[in-house]
Amino acid sequence: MENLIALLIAAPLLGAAVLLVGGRRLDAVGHWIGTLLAAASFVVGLVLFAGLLGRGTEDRTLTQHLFSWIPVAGFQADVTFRLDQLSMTFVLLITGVGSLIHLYSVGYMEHDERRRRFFGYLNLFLAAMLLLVLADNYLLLYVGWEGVGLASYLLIGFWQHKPSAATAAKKAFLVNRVGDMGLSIAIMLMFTTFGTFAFGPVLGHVGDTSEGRLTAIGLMLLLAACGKSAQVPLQSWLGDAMEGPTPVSALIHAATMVTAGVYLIVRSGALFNAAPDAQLAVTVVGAVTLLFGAIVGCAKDDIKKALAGSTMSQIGYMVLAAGLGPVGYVFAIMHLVTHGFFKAGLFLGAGSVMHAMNDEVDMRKYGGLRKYMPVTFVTFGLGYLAIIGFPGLSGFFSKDKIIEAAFAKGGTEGWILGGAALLGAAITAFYMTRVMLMTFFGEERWRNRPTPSPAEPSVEPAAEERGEHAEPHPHESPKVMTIPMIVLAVGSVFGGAFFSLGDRFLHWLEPVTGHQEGHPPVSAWTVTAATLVCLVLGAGLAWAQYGRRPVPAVAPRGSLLTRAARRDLLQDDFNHVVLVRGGEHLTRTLVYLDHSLVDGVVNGTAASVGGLSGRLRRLQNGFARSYAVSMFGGAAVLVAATLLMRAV
Amino acid sequence: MTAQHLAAYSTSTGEAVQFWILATVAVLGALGTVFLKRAVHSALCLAGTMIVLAVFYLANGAYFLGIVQIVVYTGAIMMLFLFVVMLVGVTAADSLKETIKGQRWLALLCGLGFGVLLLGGIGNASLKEFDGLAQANAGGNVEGLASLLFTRYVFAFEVTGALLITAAVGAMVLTHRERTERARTQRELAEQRIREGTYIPPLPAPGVYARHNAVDIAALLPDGTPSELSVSKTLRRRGQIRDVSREALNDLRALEQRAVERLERKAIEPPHFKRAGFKRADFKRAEEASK
Amino acid sequence: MSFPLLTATAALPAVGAIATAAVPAARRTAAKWLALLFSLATLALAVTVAIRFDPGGARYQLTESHAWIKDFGVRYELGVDGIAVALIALTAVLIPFIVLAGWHDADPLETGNRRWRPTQGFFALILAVEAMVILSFEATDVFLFYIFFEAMLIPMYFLIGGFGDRAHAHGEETASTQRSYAAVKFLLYNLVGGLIMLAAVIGLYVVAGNFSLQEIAQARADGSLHMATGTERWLFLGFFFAFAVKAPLWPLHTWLPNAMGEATAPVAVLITAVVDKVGTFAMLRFCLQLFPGASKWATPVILVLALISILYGALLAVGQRDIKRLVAYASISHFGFIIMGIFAMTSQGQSGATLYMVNHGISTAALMLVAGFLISRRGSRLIADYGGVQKVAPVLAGTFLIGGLATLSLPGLAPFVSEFLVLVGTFTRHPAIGVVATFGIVLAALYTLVLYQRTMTGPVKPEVAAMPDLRVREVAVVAPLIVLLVFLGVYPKPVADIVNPAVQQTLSDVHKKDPRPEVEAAK
Amino acid sequence: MNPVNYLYLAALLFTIGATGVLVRRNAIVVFMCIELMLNACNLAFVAFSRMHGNLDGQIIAFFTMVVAAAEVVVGLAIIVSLFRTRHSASVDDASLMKL
Repeated sequence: MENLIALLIAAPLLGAAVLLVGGRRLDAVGHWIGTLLAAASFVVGLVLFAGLLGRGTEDRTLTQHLFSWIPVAGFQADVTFRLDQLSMTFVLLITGVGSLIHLYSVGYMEHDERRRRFFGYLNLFLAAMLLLVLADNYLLLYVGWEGVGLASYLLIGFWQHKPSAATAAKKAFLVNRVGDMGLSIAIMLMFTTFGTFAFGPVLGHVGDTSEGRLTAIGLMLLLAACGKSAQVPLQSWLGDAMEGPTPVSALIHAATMVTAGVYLIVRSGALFNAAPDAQLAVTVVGAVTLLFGAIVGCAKDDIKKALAGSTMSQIGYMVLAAGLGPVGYVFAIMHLVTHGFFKAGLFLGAGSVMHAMNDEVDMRKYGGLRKYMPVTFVTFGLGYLAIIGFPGLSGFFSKDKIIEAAFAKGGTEGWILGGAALLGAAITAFYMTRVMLMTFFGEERWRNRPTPSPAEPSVEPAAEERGEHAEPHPHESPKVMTIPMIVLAVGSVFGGAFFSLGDRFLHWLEPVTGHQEGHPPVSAWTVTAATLVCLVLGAGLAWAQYGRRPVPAVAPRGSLLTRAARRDLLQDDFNHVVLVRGGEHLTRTLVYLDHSLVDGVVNGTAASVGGLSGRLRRLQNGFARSYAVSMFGGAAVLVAATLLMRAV
Repeated sequence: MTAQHLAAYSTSTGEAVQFWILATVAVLGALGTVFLKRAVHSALCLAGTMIVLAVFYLANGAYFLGIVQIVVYTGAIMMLFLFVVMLVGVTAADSLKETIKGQRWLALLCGLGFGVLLLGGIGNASLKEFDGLAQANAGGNVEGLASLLFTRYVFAFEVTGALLITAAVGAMVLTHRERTERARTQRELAEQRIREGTYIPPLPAPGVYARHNAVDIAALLPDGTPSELSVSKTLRRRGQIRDVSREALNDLRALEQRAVERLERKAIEPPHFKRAGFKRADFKRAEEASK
Repeated sequence: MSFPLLTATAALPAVGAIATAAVPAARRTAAKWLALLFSLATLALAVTVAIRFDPGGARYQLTESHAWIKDFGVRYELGVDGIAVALIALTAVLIPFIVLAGWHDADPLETGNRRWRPTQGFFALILAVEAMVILSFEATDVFLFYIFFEAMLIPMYFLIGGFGDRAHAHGEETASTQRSYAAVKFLLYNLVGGLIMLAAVIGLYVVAGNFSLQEIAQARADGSLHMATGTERWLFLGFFFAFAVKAPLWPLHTWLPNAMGEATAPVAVLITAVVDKVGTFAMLRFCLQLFPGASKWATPVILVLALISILYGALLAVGQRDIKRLVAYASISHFGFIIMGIFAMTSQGQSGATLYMVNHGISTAALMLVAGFLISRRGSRLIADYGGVQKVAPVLAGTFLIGGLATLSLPGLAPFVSEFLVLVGTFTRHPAIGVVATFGIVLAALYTLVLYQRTMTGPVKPEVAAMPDLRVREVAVVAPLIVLLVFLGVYPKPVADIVNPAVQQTLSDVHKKDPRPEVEAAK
Repeated sequence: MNPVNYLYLAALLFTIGATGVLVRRNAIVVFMCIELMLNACNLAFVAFSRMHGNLDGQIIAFFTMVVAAAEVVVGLAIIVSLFRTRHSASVDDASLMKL
């Protein structure tokens, strides 16, 4: 059965190769090849899952050694896959949601002439992501890690002719590279510490080394996670990444790739457990990001960017949970999975809305759409209820556990973290209700629109072709798009309950991540009640602001916080001023110095030699008599020298 | 003791007197060679020095060389020099004005330094003992030379012969101008001149329009400028044209001056003579236009 | 005596050079095919060398030795170790692509010029460079090495100075001035390096009494040849200076951007991917083996210079406006990695550096040749003159992106393996330097992606709207390189297996052992 | 009188000749000065011949004369042809040997 693992990756990889190398001949069937291979991978995943279930709880780790990759003295990197419960969970999430989104894209990208390539990139992403979660050592994980970065780069910049998309793609890759630097340093540290970087030996010998080293490794891994999972301070790329086609946002920037950081931390759980300082840093990053993302999400009028802020915030929850140690690992993953369902569903819903609204993304130009696109409304609504943690739906189970675990941290830290998580829940309810109300309720602000809004550039390129000035005619999306949304909505509704009842998910994952029951200072019911109160408060506030009053079509100036939040809390401006501008000045100075100083010394030497020979050349005036004088003088000197030698 | 023997190892008073007198002559001749303006004078001075040296050779027992010096050097080579000097132009006096900056001072400095060093060097060397040539010249100077020349130095001798031949051929190659085509007849030349049309009429005769009847004086054109065409090419190249174009005007001016002085009256202001406005080129152009 | 395989490998391109040069003026195309044929035959011989080479066998294999200049003990001594085999293979692999990529670079400007001979010259010079480079990889006699090390400057000089981009933004006259400036700069820089090396070579002879690398290294190892510390250091510096110019190491790098900018793309590849490798190769073979003590003495300074090269080259690449100069500065950054790997004195570092030489050759060739195809279409080297090429020439843009991704060491492509090995190798001994060098990977992403974004994406500029996509010949150049990049990225083991034993021996020459990990976890 | 005086004289003449070569511009005069130098050498050779009591010095002087003759022949031919083309016998006019 181990031999099937490689097949998981091989199927989408084959798809990517065929679609990208195949050329125009495959334009007609390319999308179906891509979807089929993604689905094939999912089927293989199901077979493996069934196989794992058939084994004993402690015997559910399969490894497949393919070949020796980089063998240099003590440095032995192998291409080995490891399938355990944690990877299995991810495999199913990735291939499952991935297949659905492939299917959705068939409809969504129907009019794009480069659809074949889009599916090639999607398949490439699946392969890289599967490699990431199936790798048996950190270096191979690194390959997948950068591979998904590449796929993300290609997909964000899929509409390359738009400078904004190209810039966003570049930014995403660069910011991710900073995180990757952390991962590579972590691997180097592991190598110097343990002499290897395979999961087994590294995590098994954590106890043999000093806590300082482990903290260093942990912090570097955290840096990597921050990059990939858009956590503060490397979160700035995620908002811009929404330039990509919506299915990409759903799959990569909501459901799977951005959660890789959480995977990394949970996978390295043993290491973090032994390095409490690193763990604390993880929780702090998670808590800060969950608030940061939530605040940003409240201020955005662009539906995708609002959802991106939400993604950031939800991943903040997961990171927070992962930072709590064995108390939180399982819940982090559980939230990751449920989030995969409902966030992907929300994004697909948003895509459906945009599809209907001539690719308008500004929610202030939506309104009252529930009548026109019922399926989208229902699925989106279920996703909404799931994310805010409506009792009984997925988000309720997973998020509640995280908040409990945060309180269970104990001491002041516990109160602060738990408080932040609670506050986050309230803000989540607020901004999600805001999105819901602005999109599906209220008056139909898209009617009789005189001019297109200059504020937000439209995302989809087809907008100009289809004529943006025309009044949109909202309509339900085709079946190929609604079916994935329905499936995901079902997952959002029942996933949490299915996992939580009888602690199914806990028992499934525990052998890998370990688990430890948290004991919050207050009872679990109190926490749940507090969460629900926050939820009601947040949703009520949103209703008060956006439900009862008409939404202005042009955004009001807003408070200082709102304005800052619209600009991603000024983090981008900071980056721009310090890194971009500073970097520009630095390179310009260096270019100048290279020319004037380094090259100048060389050219100066050459010039001085040239000048000297120019002077000397004047002696060569062409007059034979002049040369004769030098000869004669030379002879005189020779005579003098001879005489002197004799005298001495 | 023969004179031969005497010359070999010691110097008689006669030789001393001869040396001091002739050495002075030689040095003067050498200085003359260097510093006299005209090449002919230089050549004559050099010939004098060479003859003096010939005498010294004889006094030093090199009888063969002494004679060769007179016959070959002074007689042949110096005559060659004179010949070339004549060919190039006897009267062309060399300006002694230095054109290269610092050349003269450097040359004199180097010469002085070198001379002092050389003299000092000789003075330093212990050259008191003279073996004399009595023994070497015993069988006769010429015989002695010959026996050396055809034994020890025979190879050098042969090579020198080759060198001389090469030099002769070289001189021929350098100076000889191969005439590769038949010389053009006068008729052909005339036709060519007409065809080119640059200057058809015969060249003006020198001094024809002037009051000076001499070959080295350029004829004056109607505007008073000299026509260099009227002077022989050779003279022109040597720069030996006498320019008298201003003379008439000067004479006129002098005459008027005298008239003013004598008659104490104001001369009629002569019209300002504008040379610039009426150059030879213009004249030529007018000439062509009239054709 | 067995067949002199090494001599044959080097002689074949030399013969090819002569044969190509002798082709009559009117038969230009025949000359091109002849050159291609000879380069492919050389590749076949190089593959034979690689196959015949036994990684587990003696250090130097396929050796040949003949007396040459008896009075000075100069011998014609050839032999290859694993490092040399890898680099000979690289050279032999790249030359056919360079020939193919430069197929039209030396054509006459006006068609029908029957007396145009530079075409023959261009290909003959390329083959001549190949012969000399291969010989300098093979030579185990210091003097013999020196001769070819220097002699390859001559054909390179003519290749840089004589052949430039066809169309130039600033007009042909400026281009020609710039070109001769670049060629002279290249020549002078390398000559100065070579001169200093010559002094060191003579010094070595004075000290050691012969030129044989193996004998001297042996004598150094068993202590029978003692060098005073000062002498050894001076000799080391003499050798190292020449190699650092060739490599090039900051601050001796300024000739490279000029040379690569002005030369045609295939020649630029020849410079950076093939010729410059002799410098880094020689550091490994000569500096470390002959002067182990001095190498260790100089390590801190060299590592810092290499680190500066990495960051400096990358930062300058970001600031370039000219595509080819950008690639040149990127190469400087990569050479920094190679030198850092060599002087990290660990197996990972040196194996990584050797692999890096191979991989950098292939990746730069891919990137530069595609850039050359791009430039030949538009007639400008300025990045600002391009935009939106992706839309009109997707294959060109795609291959360019892959070349760029290889340059930024994306995992899965060959350069990643070597870059990571170098970083790990450095990190195990000098953690601080390793960490700072890691910034290089961020900067590499920056300059590559900025280049790609500005040239390939965005709205289509009117000047590039009619740009044709890659032709069959061009695809035939790029596709195999990309396949190689992917193959060596996924399965570098064959090359690593050849290189590793040689690296171990080099390490034992300098009496260095890999640092042990803190925890012997794997054992 | 000591015959060494001949050497002094030779040195003096040589120096004068050399200075002449440097100072004069007329190629013919320059040549004459060279002849003067050669003659000065010859005088020294003859004096040395007497000093050492053998005839080798005279042989050398003899060869010098032959070489001088050859040199004069070629040299004058050069001067003549130079004069033909440049209409000048000044050595400074033949100053094309510079950049």
